[in-house]
Amino acid sequence: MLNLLWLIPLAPFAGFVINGLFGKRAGKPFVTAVALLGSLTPAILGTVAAIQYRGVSPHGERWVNVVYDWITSGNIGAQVAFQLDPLSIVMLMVVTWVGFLIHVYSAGYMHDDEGYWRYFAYLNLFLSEMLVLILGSSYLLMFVGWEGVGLCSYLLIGFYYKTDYAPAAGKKAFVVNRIGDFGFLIAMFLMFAYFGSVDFGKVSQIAAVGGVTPSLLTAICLLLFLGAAGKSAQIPLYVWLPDAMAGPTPVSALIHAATMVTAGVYMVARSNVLYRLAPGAMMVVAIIGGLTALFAATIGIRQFDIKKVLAYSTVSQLGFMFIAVGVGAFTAGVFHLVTHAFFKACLFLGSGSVIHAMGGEQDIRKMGGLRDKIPQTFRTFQWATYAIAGLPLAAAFFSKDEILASAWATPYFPTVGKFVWLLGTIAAFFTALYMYRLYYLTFHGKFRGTHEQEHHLHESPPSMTVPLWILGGLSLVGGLIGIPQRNWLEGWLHPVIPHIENVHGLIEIPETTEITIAAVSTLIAILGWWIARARFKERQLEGDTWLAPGLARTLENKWYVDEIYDATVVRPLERISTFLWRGIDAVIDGLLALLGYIVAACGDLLRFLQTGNVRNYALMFFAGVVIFIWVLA
Amino acid sequence: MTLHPLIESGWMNAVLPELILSAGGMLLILWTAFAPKLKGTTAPLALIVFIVAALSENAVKGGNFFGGTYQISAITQLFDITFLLAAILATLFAREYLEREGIEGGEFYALLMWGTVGMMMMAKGLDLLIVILGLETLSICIFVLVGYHRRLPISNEASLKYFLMGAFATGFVLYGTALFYGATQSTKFEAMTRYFATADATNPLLTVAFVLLLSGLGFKLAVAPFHGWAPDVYQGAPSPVAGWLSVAPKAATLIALVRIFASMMPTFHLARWSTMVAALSVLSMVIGNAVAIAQRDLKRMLAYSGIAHVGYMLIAMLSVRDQSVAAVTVYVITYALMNIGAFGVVSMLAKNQNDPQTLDDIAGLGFRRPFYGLALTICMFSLSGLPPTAGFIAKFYVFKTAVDSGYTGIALVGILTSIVSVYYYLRVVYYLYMKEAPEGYAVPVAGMFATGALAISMVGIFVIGIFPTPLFEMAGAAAHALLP
Amino acid sequence: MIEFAIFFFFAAIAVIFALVVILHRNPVVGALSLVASFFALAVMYVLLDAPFLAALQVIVYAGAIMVLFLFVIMLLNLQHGSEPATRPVQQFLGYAGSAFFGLALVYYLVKYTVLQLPPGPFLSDARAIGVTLFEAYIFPFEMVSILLLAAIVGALLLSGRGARPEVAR
Amino acid sequence: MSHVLSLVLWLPIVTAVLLMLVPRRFAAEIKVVGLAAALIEFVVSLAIVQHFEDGVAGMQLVEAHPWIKQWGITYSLGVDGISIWLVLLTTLLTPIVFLSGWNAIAKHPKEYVISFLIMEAAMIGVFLATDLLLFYVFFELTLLPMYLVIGVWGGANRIYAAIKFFLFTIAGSLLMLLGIIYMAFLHFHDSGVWSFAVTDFYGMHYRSMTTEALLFFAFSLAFAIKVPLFPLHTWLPDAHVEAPTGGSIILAGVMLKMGTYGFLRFVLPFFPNATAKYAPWLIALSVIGVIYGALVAWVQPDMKKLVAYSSVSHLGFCVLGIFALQQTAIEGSILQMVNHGLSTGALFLLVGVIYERRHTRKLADYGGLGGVMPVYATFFIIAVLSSVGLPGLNGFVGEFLILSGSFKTQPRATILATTGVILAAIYLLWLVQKVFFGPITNEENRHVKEIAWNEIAAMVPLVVLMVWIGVHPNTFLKKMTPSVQQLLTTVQNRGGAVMLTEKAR
Amino acid sequence: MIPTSWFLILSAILFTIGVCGFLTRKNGITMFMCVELMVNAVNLTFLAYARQFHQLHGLIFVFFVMAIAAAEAAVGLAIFISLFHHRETIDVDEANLMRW
Repeated sequence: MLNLLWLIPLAPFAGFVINGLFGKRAGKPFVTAVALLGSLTPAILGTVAAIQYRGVSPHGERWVNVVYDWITSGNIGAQVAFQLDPLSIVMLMVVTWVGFLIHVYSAGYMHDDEGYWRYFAYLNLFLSEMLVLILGSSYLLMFVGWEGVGLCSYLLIGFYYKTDYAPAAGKKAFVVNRIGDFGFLIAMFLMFAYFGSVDFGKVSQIAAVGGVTPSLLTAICLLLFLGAAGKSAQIPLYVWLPDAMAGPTPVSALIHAATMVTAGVYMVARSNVLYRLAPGAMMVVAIIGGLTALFAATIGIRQFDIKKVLAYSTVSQLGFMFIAVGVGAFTAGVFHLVTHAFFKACLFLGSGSVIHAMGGEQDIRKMGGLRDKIPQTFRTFQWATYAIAGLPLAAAFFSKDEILASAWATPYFPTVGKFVWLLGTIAAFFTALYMYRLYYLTFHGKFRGTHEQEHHLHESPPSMTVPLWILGGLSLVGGLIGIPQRNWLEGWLHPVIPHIENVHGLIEIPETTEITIAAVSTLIAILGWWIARARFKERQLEGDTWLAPGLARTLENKWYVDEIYDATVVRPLERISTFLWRGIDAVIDGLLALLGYIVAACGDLLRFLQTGNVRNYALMFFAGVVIFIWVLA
Repeated sequence: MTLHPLIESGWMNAVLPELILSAGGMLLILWTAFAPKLKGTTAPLALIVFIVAALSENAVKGGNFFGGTYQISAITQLFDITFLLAAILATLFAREYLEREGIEGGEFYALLMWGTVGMMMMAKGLDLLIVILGLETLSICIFVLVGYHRRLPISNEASLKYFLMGAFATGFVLYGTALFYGATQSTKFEAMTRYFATADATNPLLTVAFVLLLSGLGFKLAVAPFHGWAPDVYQGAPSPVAGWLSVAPKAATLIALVRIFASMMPTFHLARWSTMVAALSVLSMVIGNAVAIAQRDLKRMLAYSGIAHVGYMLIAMLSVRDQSVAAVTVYVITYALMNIGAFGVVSMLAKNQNDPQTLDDIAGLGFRRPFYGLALTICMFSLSGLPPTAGFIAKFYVFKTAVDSGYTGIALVGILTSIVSVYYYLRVVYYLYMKEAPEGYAVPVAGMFATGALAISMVGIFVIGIFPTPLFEMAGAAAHALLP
Repeated sequence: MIEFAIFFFFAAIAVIFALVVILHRNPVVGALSLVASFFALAVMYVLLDAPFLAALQVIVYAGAIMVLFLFVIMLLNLQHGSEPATRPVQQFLGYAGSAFFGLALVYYLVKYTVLQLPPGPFLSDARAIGVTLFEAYIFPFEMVSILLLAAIVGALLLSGRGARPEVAR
Repeated sequence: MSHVLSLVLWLPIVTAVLLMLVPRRFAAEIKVVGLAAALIEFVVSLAIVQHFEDGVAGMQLVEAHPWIKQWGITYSLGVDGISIWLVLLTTLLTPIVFLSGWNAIAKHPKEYVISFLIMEAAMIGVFLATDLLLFYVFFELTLLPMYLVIGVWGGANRIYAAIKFFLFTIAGSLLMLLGIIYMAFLHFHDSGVWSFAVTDFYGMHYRSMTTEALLFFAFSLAFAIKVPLFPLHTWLPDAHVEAPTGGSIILAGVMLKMGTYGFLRFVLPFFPNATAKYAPWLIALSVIGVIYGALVAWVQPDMKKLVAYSSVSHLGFCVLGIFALQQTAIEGSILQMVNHGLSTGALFLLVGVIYERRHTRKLADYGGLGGVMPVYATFFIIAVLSSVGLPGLNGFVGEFLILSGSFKTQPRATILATTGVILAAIYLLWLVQKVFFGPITNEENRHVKEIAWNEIAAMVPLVVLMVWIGVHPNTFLKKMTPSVQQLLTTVQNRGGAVMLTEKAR
Repeated sequence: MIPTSWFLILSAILFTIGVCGFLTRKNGITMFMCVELMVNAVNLTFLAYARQFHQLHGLIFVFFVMAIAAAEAAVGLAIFISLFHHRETIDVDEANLMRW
């Protein structure tokens, strides 16, 4: 199997091709079959490969399966080659299995959509690209998947292409991502120019032995992070993610919560060697992460669209992950990535189920009291909320806690670390607050929607609830893979973070700090929960009047960031372009036209020498003679 | 009877073509006089005469005759052929034109023949006397041919203008000659060569003489600023005549000029006379091309383009070397093919000849009469010097010669002006294919003769354009004969 | 020294009548004074030891050509009409240009051709000319026939019947 | 089989001449014959690939016969890694043109077919000629047919466009002609023999730097206009907008490449020092072109204009790659020439498809077509993605090679140019969104006919190649490598090296 | 004996007068007369030189020039006649159908 790694991405791609070509005529059962196969096969293959991998490299050396030479030109050599190592295996498991679950869920959720075949084709394509991303053995191949998933997210966000907001959102997503990719590309150019390769192994090797200057490394890391910020929705490029909710809910769950958006984190973790050699870059990452976490969380407390809340929470959680990788706790970052995949997927699918029940309604102001209408959804949602809020013993309790602890204890930049910890902690408080606000407004109180909505309410089919249960369960117990001090995940990922002379490896957190930090963040979380409970459980919407109206409006409008971007970037650019077209081009053409006109005018004037009067001709003749005599003689 | 030793034996077949043409002309006059009913047959007869004359070139053997005043050599024969080619094309077009206009008559062809004789004398004369005599013979014929369409006011006006200017110019030519005679004590080229080998280049009288002579001949070349007559005359003259007029006399004059320039080395350069030639060529290129843009009347446009083309030919003349002679030769032959072709198509437009034949008259012709369209298009592209037509080869040769002899600057002017020229040549193609045909008059289908003529020029253009080597060899040999 | 007197006298006549030609508005007067000028020139030819050409000058020019002129003038009866004045610009440029031209010419002639006449008489009687003409210049001489023939044909063609345009009248 | 090049060159001309003799009432037959000829031509041109030896740097399948002995001008053809794919591109696009215009061209089909066949031959000649004058002849010969195609079968404002196109190009190429003559003259002075063989001018010695610089500009101008490079690009949008679909396909697909090809084949090796000296300027222009074209494309209300300006942007990449004077970059830009031919050709083809159905190219008139003509939409989006440079499709490989290559010698310029990648996404996705997505605003769009068989037939090969180049570019790259290496050594042996060494690292 | 240059000067003057007349007169026939004047001036020059060099060549040249002049006169006057037929005048300024 290990030499057939390329089958893993290929399987879903096959699914995409088949569904894409024949899906429309073939009918739903066929499409479903193909799609589920296309997502289950890589899951199974991946698992098999993982098991075999343990056999071949017990100490976690990377296993590379070269397929063929892709681009060979000058001193640029790029292969299509897939690799396995602990990190990619973790990702592989998450992506394939969560992906499979969401495929199952989608079969139910999208059942009545006329674009059913299209949807699954895209979804399979996404899966295969995502797998390329995480299995690729070089930055270039990673970039291939990177752009590929970008494309799929574009297609899936714009899935409801007949509306006018969905395609716009899709375009926004793609373009913003491209801005990130710009950084990624330049980083790769730098690598080719100075490392002569973009293979993960070679790059980190050369970097580790000090083959290049720190400043160059910093540059590369920052550029890579620009890419990551685009993909993983960090400040200043996060704006696309909330809009991306225009896509079908399962898509939001899979792409914009569980898998794709975490690619940035994966990439930073993957490049940990480079980052550790460039602490400056790490600091930037950490601070940006912290700010994002807090910023998004604040917005989250004043949103009414159920998916928007979750979207901002995703942004915020991604911020946490970047804090982790930023402060050097790469394993913690990956850990949170995993747990987040569980509970956020669960939350999204839950919201999907709610929306399904509400007949497409997403505004929580129309909901309320759904707990007994859709009990299963309610239960799983509750668990996930508990998890994300970071309440004791659930998934995020461990992961988030480890992040904050490492932020506090980071050896790279202690003081800044404390500051980042502060940001994170406040963000954690808000997280609990807005999640429970959402929870209470949705499931408690009494129903606020219209009558036919109330009449229409129903629990979702098993194809949707089963994944909910699984993910809900995981979000409760998922944290167990990373219990402090006897951290399995850390051990598993250890080989990915090689030892470098006088550069810090894994962060050692003293037990005491660990516990204190944990206590603090738990208290904070509980506080957040308590406040939410006090305000919203009974009073429901009235509870929402607690913020100063101005602040409330600002939060509701997401700090007007979109507007600011529009005014400072988009409009001016458009104006410049119009000027270039109407102005410069016109000038160029004008000048040339003028030239032509002058020539023609000269002709027109000279032609009046031709008076038709022969004596003038004679005069011209004679003038010629006289002048020549004058000049020459 | 005994002839004076100066009259070598064999002079008879030395001037065989001239004799044939002269006799043929008289024959035609008599034929029309005595058999006026058979006007239709005159053109074929004329053709036969021309062809016979052309064939007779084989019988001619080279050498100098009449006391070294008359040279027959490769170049004169090549030019004879050129003149005859021009005459033949003109005849072919004239046939249907004259028929349509109801002015057929042997005189027309007779005058063509005598004019050709005149040109031959210009090409072969080694004595200014003979050159001038030829020039005058030619002029007289042209006066008449231009005015041949007697009913037309413009035709008459054209001949008036040409006549007055011609006479005026003759005065200058003669006076220039006289002054040279004063200097060299002879009007033979060899004498001039001998004289100028040691002449004092600073003598302004010589310069004056040169200016007078060149301006007089420049009139025949229609080179700016001596070009005033050209557009009017071309417009007024019957189209076939205009075509012939725009080519043959220029060819004859050019070769005469080459001889003259050659005999004036090195004073030609020392006294900056070449500068005058350069100035003329630049002026012609600029004025010709610039004004042509402003023309809507095809014949006037072609007239100006003709002025410009002479400018190009003069570029080559700047350096009087065998190279440049060859270049000019090639250019002249090419020009004959493409310009007479163009005028020929114009002559096919059955329109009241007194009105200008404007661009609108050929609108949509390309699809209504594909053959004309194709022919005119090819001629235009050849005139604008685009490959793979002969025009390109010719221009290329000229520019190459110029660069080769250090006149890159003037070559640059040539290039720039030909960029301009492309515009108006292109405009013709645009009218041919991209304009809707006007309602009203119908363009007649070309008859056998015109078709033949057009075919000749098209084929010629492509053959020279694609396989120029043979022509180059001929021209090279000819040039060598002229300037050993 | 008498011939100097003759020279200046007839030179003056030639020039004066030439001026009359270009200044007098009546073509008949012009033609006649041209004849006079040509006579004067004929005298010059005699002074240049070319009696034969002097004779030709009188016969061909004064006799034939100018009569032809007069004939045409009469035929088209232009003798009364005196032409209107031309555009002053043309006028001025014409005078100025030719003045410059003439002055330059004369200046250079004076400056550069101070020639000593060779001794001995210059024999150029009809016989000598005839011999040369028919020996050295036989070919041009023959070709002149073509020239004249063309001229005749042309003249006939242009002025003959049918020249009248039906449109014009 | 050594005459394969001549065969490829003359087959279309012969066909065209024969077709001239066919009376035009046989319109249908003429179209069939034309298509057949073009297809055969393509098959024959495949023989070139088959006989092409990899790993050989110099010209292959060479043919040389004296043409104009007096001046040492020869009819000499040859193909190497630089030209081979462009030839193939030409032979591929011509049948596609015929297919796409199958029903569209109602007016004068005979002349249409003939023009395109002659054009094809001329373009092939441009890429095959190894004699400077022969090259020039073909270079100019392409003008007339294109002039007619634009002028006769073009849109409302076609005359203006056609004449503009012609004058721009001729202005450049005539100056180049003078340059050619002057070079030949210099060569004659050095060696005493007239020759126009391209190789004879490699590593030539010039009297002075000024001479070389002037000649450099004489040539560069011609090619810069053809490409077109920034300030000289204004003929392109007009020509494209007015040209019929087929014309646009060929114009964008092949003719623009004649410019970039000219830079590679002539300018670089002829004037190494001047190149080294002035490369920064041309690079600056090309970068400006990249960004400028993209920005202007973004605000175009007319689909064709949008694509046209996108060409300006894409060709900017090619020129950047060329003047980076770096193996990878040059290979990249050669590949990018092909890519652009495919993707932009496809885009023009597709724009033509709806234009033919709706007779408007205004973006505003469309919207929501995705639901009406899904197959069409799919093709369009694929073409767009390839043009955006999505990995896995051809565009990415080309751009990546160019940028990563030129980054080594021209970092700043490259970074600027890379922004073009972002902008490309902006304007092309904008196009897609406006045309295919959103609610159907315009009732006429409700019943637009789905893409027809001939158009699909025309599109499929393009798509296949897009994927092929994207997935396995080595097929194409490995044939170029030796030739490009040789080219670079020619350039660097003289002065060109200076810049490289100082820039790198 | 009278020095040649005097004749030359005289002929130059006459030639100039001829030119001047040609440029300043409108009457076609008068203009043509001026041309004749120029030609005669040329003849004078030829003869002067001929005597100077004791050559017959100059004389012969004059002889031919006379022939030429005669021929021109014949054709020219014919042209004037038909011009007159066309437009009742021989004022050449009137003859400007074709211009520009």
